[in-house]
Amino acid sequence: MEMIYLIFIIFLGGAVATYLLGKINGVLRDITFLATLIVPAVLFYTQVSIGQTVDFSMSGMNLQWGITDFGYIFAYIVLGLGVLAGIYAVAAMKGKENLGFFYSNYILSIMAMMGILFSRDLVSFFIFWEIMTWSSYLMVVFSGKDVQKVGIKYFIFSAVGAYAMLMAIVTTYSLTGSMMIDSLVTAYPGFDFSMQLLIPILLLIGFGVKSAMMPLHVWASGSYSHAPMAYTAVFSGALSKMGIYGMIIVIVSLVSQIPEGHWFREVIAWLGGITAVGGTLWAVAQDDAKKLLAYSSVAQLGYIIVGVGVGTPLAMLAALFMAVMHGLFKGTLFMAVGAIEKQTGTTNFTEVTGLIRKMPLTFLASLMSIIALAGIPPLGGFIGKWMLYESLVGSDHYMLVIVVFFSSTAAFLYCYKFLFGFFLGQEEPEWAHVKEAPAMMVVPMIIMAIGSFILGVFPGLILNPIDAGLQELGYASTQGRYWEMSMLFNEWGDKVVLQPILYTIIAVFVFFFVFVVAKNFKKTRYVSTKDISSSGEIPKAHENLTFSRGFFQPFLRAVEPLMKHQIDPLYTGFGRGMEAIFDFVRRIYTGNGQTYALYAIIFAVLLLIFKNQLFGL
Amino acid sequence: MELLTHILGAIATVILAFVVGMSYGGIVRKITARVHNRIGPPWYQNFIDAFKLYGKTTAIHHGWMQIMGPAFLMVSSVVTLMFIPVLTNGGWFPNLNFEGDLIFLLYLMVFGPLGMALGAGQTGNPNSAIGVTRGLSQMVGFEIPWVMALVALMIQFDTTSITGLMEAQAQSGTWNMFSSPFAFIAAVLAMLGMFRYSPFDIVGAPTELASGPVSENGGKYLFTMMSSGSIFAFVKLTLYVDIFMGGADNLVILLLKTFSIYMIPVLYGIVSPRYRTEQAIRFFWGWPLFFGVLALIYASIF
Amino acid sequence: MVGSPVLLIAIPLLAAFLIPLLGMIWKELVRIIPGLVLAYMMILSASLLYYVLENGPIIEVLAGWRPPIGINLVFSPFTGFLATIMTFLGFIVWLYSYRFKRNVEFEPSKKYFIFLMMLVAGSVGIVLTGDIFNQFVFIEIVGISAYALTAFYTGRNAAEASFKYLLMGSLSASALLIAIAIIYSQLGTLNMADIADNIHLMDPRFKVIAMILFIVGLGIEAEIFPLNGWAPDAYTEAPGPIGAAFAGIVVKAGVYAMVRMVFTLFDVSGAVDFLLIIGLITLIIAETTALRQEQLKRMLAYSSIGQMGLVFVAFGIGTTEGIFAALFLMLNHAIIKPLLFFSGSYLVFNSKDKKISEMNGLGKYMPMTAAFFALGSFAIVGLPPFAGFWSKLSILTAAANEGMLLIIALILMVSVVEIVYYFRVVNRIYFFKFDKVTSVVPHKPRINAVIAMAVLGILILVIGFYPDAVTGVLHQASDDLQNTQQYINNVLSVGQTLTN
Amino acid sequence: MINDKNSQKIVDIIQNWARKQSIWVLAYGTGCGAIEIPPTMTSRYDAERLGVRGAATPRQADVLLITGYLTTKTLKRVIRVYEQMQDPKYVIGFGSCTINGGMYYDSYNTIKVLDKYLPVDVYINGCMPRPESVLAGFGKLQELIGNGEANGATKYKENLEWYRANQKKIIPNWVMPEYNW
Amino acid sequence: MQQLKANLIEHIKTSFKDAREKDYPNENRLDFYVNKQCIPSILTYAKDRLGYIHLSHIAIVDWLEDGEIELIYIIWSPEEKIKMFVRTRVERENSVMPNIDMIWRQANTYEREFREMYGIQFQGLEGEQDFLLEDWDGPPPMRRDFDTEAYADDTFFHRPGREDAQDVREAITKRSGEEIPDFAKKYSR
Repeated sequence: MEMIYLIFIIFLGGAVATYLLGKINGVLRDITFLATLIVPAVLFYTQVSIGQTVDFSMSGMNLQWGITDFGYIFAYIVLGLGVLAGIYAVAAMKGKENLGFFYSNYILSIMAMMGILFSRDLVSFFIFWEIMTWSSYLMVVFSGKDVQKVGIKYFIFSAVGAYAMLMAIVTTYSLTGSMMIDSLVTAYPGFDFSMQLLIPILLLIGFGVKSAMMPLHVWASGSYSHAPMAYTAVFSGALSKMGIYGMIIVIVSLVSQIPEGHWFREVIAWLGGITAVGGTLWAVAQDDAKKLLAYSSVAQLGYIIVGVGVGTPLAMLAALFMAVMHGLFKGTLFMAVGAIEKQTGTTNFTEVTGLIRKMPLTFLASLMSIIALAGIPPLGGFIGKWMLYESLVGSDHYMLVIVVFFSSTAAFLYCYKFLFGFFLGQEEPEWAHVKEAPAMMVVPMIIMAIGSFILGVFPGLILNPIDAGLQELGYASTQGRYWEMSMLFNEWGDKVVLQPILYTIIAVFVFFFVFVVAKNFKKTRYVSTKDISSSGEIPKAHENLTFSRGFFQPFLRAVEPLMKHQIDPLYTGFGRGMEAIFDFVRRIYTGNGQTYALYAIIFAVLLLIFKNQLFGL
Repeated sequence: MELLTHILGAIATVILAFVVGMSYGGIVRKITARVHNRIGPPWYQNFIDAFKLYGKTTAIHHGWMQIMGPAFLMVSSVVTLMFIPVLTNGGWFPNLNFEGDLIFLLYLMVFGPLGMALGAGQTGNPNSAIGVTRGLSQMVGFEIPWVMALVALMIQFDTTSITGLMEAQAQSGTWNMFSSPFAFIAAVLAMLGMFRYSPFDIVGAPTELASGPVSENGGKYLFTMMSSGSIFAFVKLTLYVDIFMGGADNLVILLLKTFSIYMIPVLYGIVSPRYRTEQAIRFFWGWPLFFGVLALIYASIF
Repeated sequence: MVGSPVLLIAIPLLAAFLIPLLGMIWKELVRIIPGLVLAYMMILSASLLYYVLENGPIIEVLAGWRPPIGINLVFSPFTGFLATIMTFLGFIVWLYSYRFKRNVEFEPSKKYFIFLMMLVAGSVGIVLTGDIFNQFVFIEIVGISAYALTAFYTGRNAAEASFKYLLMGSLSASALLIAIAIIYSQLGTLNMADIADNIHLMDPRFKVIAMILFIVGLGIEAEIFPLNGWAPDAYTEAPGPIGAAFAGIVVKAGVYAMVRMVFTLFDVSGAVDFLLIIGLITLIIAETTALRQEQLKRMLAYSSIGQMGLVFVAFGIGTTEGIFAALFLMLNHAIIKPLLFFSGSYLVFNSKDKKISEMNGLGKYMPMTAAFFALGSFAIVGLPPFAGFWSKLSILTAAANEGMLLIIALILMVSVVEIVYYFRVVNRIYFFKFDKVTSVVPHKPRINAVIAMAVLGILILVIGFYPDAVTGVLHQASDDLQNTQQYINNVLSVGQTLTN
Repeated sequence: MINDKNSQKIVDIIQNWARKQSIWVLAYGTGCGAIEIPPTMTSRYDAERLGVRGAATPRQADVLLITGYLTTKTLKRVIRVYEQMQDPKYVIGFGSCTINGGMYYDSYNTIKVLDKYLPVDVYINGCMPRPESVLAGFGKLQELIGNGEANGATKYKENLEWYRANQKKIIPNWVMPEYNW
Repeated sequence: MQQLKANLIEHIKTSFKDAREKDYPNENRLDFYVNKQCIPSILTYAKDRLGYIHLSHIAIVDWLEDGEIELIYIIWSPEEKIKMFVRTRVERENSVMPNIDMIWRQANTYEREFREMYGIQFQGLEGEQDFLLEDWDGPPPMRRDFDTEAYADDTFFHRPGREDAQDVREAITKRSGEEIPDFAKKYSR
């Protein structure tokens, strides 16, 4: 049996088995769940080789599955994050209702993502895309909060995107007579100009929704924050990358083949830039960690879209690197929020404070991920940002540099807010009972945090596969070529010449650590956070001195003009308007038999009158 | 042997930066006093203060992050210093100067303040957090014109390396402050915020916020912050000199150039009251931004 | 060949007369025998279909009269396919409603199954017959049983709905009768193949009038836009399984008659395009109306109308692919919509108003039923990997091959609307908190109903995962419909062989 | 290095010199004395030339300047602030009120003798003392620091129980973190 | 103005029988005694009906000799420009007053101060914690029979050296030839 089939059968069977076992025994269910995630991952990495394909036919269409170099990059994200978040989920979701449903849905969406990466034809691509959509939708509404608002919004946007994609797919089919992605790519330059324009736009609407591109992003904040955090880690970390995956294929394989593609890419890049700025500003304004991370995800995806839109080899390298990094650090952050939610019951910055000494490992993981997110060296986020800036400057996108830089600087605000809001600040007696999350939740976070550190120091580990993937898309090998632009990347990759920097950092750190702290360590004593110099006042136990409300009020006041215009009310208004129209249409059915009879007669008369036009006689 | 020279050179650079930064601080205090019609402390007062702070025999901490905060700041300052070409030919201080990349530097410079902000947050003092939020907000304000100026230079000379910019100036023979004046103006206006003198000193307003982020730090912490702040000031000044004033061939010229450019924020600050945060941000997004855009246009036309 | 197609019509009609008599022996026979008959019909038509797919169409001549004159039954892949769906569904409906609520307590309970049987028999008759007058008769049979079933609950609303249906039905009947009269006066024949063969001889003015009358008459049965006012009321007020039977059987018969008329009977060029237009209008108006419904069954009814509109759109594309897609959609609809009606009527079983807003949190207390409803919803909006996706995909590819991008866009937009209203319900069932005050009291479905729903659910999954299971039949059926000349030849040649 | 005691002595001398030259003052401005601080610090008298400079929080301060009367209520805060300061630290009592109660000698809520509650290194006499006397007080303090005689903090540490007893007499409801340097 | 005042007094007297007018020469001032139980009702009446919407002050006088404490609610009407003094007296020991901080929120501050400084209890007064005095366990310090000097000598340390201090006032009297009033002698040294 083909290994590719086996992987999907395991996924599918595991999903069903997990659901059914969920009705019987919790432990068995958990074990099956983890096994269903881990076994295909192992099979995938050991048994499936790149370029291996299987062909079959379904409903008269020839389908083909097989992984490419390019898909392999995303498979790292999907399976890595899927397994780690799965381990996390087992501990995080313990004691919730309906877990069999949750787990089988989780497996289904991992399967769908893998399916997307495996699909070499548009039909199975679309099928897996839709499975991914509805399984993630079921996760969004899993908690039962704001279902009709948030859930439906997500699904409408996903459906519009998917249907746009479907339209492109059937149009392609009618034009080429084949459903293969390759044949679309080959035939694309020969299309009419209108089709050359229409097909990428339709596809990009589909991918843009999933990757939360600016005018299509309004679902993101609600959905990311309403899904269980164990899933949101995958949702934001991996699932949104499917949009990027498709977008890169469209941009690189289709649009770039025609001379007008240049403008197309510009638009995409600018949309990405606007997404980044808007996402960041809204993230700064949030008081809820889930919402903050959700908007932050939108912003981060914005950077990636900028890279994709610019489309030079370095930019593409940056985008893919950032996609991997985003999976790592945003997954960790969502997991951390989930851990905090599990331990304290809330995710609001105005309520939880001072967890650093209670949940040190969660803090450590969050800290490393935040540093990566903010793009501060030496963690991985910087490498991506750096390559993005270099590529933007190198390809003459000067204003875009400023836009991206603004967003990236403003990102420090919410990064700090996240760390401060949960971990720093006053340690309140209200949260004195809080303990570190269970090991099964902490370990995946720590692993991923260390992962983002390792990728920051040894970016070659992931840059090499990315390079291979890009070559498969038709880029020339970038190995070493761009890395020489700065000493940072001089001979980076396998060998590390960052040693001087690292040594310096470590040496200075140790020096000052000893100098400042250890020398008089005995005389440095710990005092509680209630013992602060607040004008000689002694804060009583119930007095919360933490500063958490209106955290960035002055900044938000300054950027108010930028945030005044939202697109969400526009959509809502459109929806309301449509409902009003539908309500008007509904009145055609009066419920009166006489009216219906009248309709019939009028219909007959109309047919008689317009018989020439209708029937051509 | 080469390694030893490197290490010695690095240590020498740090000491130089420390001494110069501290002395500049003292001189600024003196100048401020003279403007106030006072006598003012001696120019070495900062050294005394630092030494006294270091000599404090007790210290407290509210958690490990508070201890790490100043250390982060110090690391960031020293590492950033390592990447700055102090002298044009690098003769005396051959650190990592010749590989420096502006974008890398920009992010490296944020590392310390963010670590410091975490340390300040750990103390649990609300004033610290308020100060940090103000500082970060203000940073978003001035980074925009500053980056615009840098990008304009990058466009003009088609390089993102500091040494590249210095070489370009050496070849053309004119300093960038003349060859791309708008970028210089934008950068200088951004510098006002970067040095956090009045009117942009809302971050640590002593009477309003009880010195803001550092309000829980005394003794050694404050010493570390003070010294790394001095090193950082030197780093920023040298960076300005390098990219706008063609760098310096020897120490005397370096001191002259850095001091002259240092006087801009100092003198502007002495006679200014204090902006609120959003006023500061709006200030930076007014004329500095305008000059930044001009610089970009200028750079992309020529 | 296991039996004659005639038995498909004769046995249920015979049984219908016998059942009341047998009911005197043992009351339960009234309910069991129709089931047996329906099961027999299902098996017979399935095996006939299998035979026909191998060996070509069966043309059964009644009473020995030659085709142009006498009545004949045509069991071709197309008609056989429809007949199989109908008989299968008839059986499933019987299985489901075998112990459905109230049918014991109410006096007409024995009539329920008889009427159901008649409904199926009549519909199969409409599909199989090769004679337009005979078709008219079957339409009347279906109509009468349908009126009776609509009014089965004997309430004010049920009576009103039934009366509306009756009103429209009589309009339909008169229109059809006039049309048949015109054709007979012009061509002197009632045999479809003969009419189709000679239609070019007809005076164009009469032809158009006849066709318009046909469209009006059959359109009422096929629920096309302005003529479908009866449908929502009838679906809502009839018992749940009967709603399923309407959606799965009666309407299919109407669609068949309409399509047969357009594709085979008349040679009017614009008629196919007319199907497209009218289908599109029906689709859009019905789906948008469905969005604003508050009652579950009414919503399902409008959705059903919309699906029929989509079927007409698919037919209206006019190519073999389009017909294939339309048939595929008819098949899927015949499976999915009954599932929705079945599970939906259990979900709102104890409710008086049958409001959607009363369904909060039922998923926890009625896991099976709710799961079937969700499965049906997922399938009908065309989410892969369920059955509905493949039909939607085939419609879209068929349209795309004809370059009808605007129509694709419209269909997809309407699909979004469809998603909204189905998912609103699914959300309520699963993700809202059960509320003792506002929610419906849960009601456990009986085992026969669960089996009926499970059969349909499994079919949805099977077609979803392996569409090739049915595409072969569909291809043959669509070829069969498309190829008018062959139909004429087949039928008329039987007549000639008999003569000789 | 050779002789540990000697080297410690040298270090002490240098450190004392530095401490003397850099005095960061936390002015606890409860009473009327607070108004004398601005002229002391600004152009007319310019205390900064002596290295005297304001500190914003007790953590950074060397000298606690108690400018005027202390009520039972404010005494609690002053003790709190004093204990938050880091060694070496000094207290200057400023004005008559801190010495013997001054004009509030018979108030029901004002303590009269500060040095029973906190170790005062230098008292500045006057009601109010003018900036000149304030500077003189700082001069005296510098002298004491330079000679290594300003050891109020050590005294406080050694006689903590006595101080605590006095403090607790005034403040019966004693909720404060332990002082355990 | 006189007319207006007369009207007001008429109003109040008809509504509150025990209101007793206290004559006062100032023309834009109205002054009368009432029973302490009437205080909330009369103030509400004045605020809602007569337009005395502003509570200027609540004054307190310790009539040690009478064994009573007098509270004076001073309210003001911005339209009529008349100040109304509503006086009441309570006994010194175990005195309980009706609370009016639901009529004017700011009365809460006065009442809490009176509670601490004069030992008057207010029914249902919010704010249980200490207001001005922290950890006070002596008698209410503002009462006239509280000997503050003796208390201070008991409680606080006393630095010797003030015993021979001269009373400044004696020197002043000598110089100007004035007499120190008898009541002030108690406080002289």
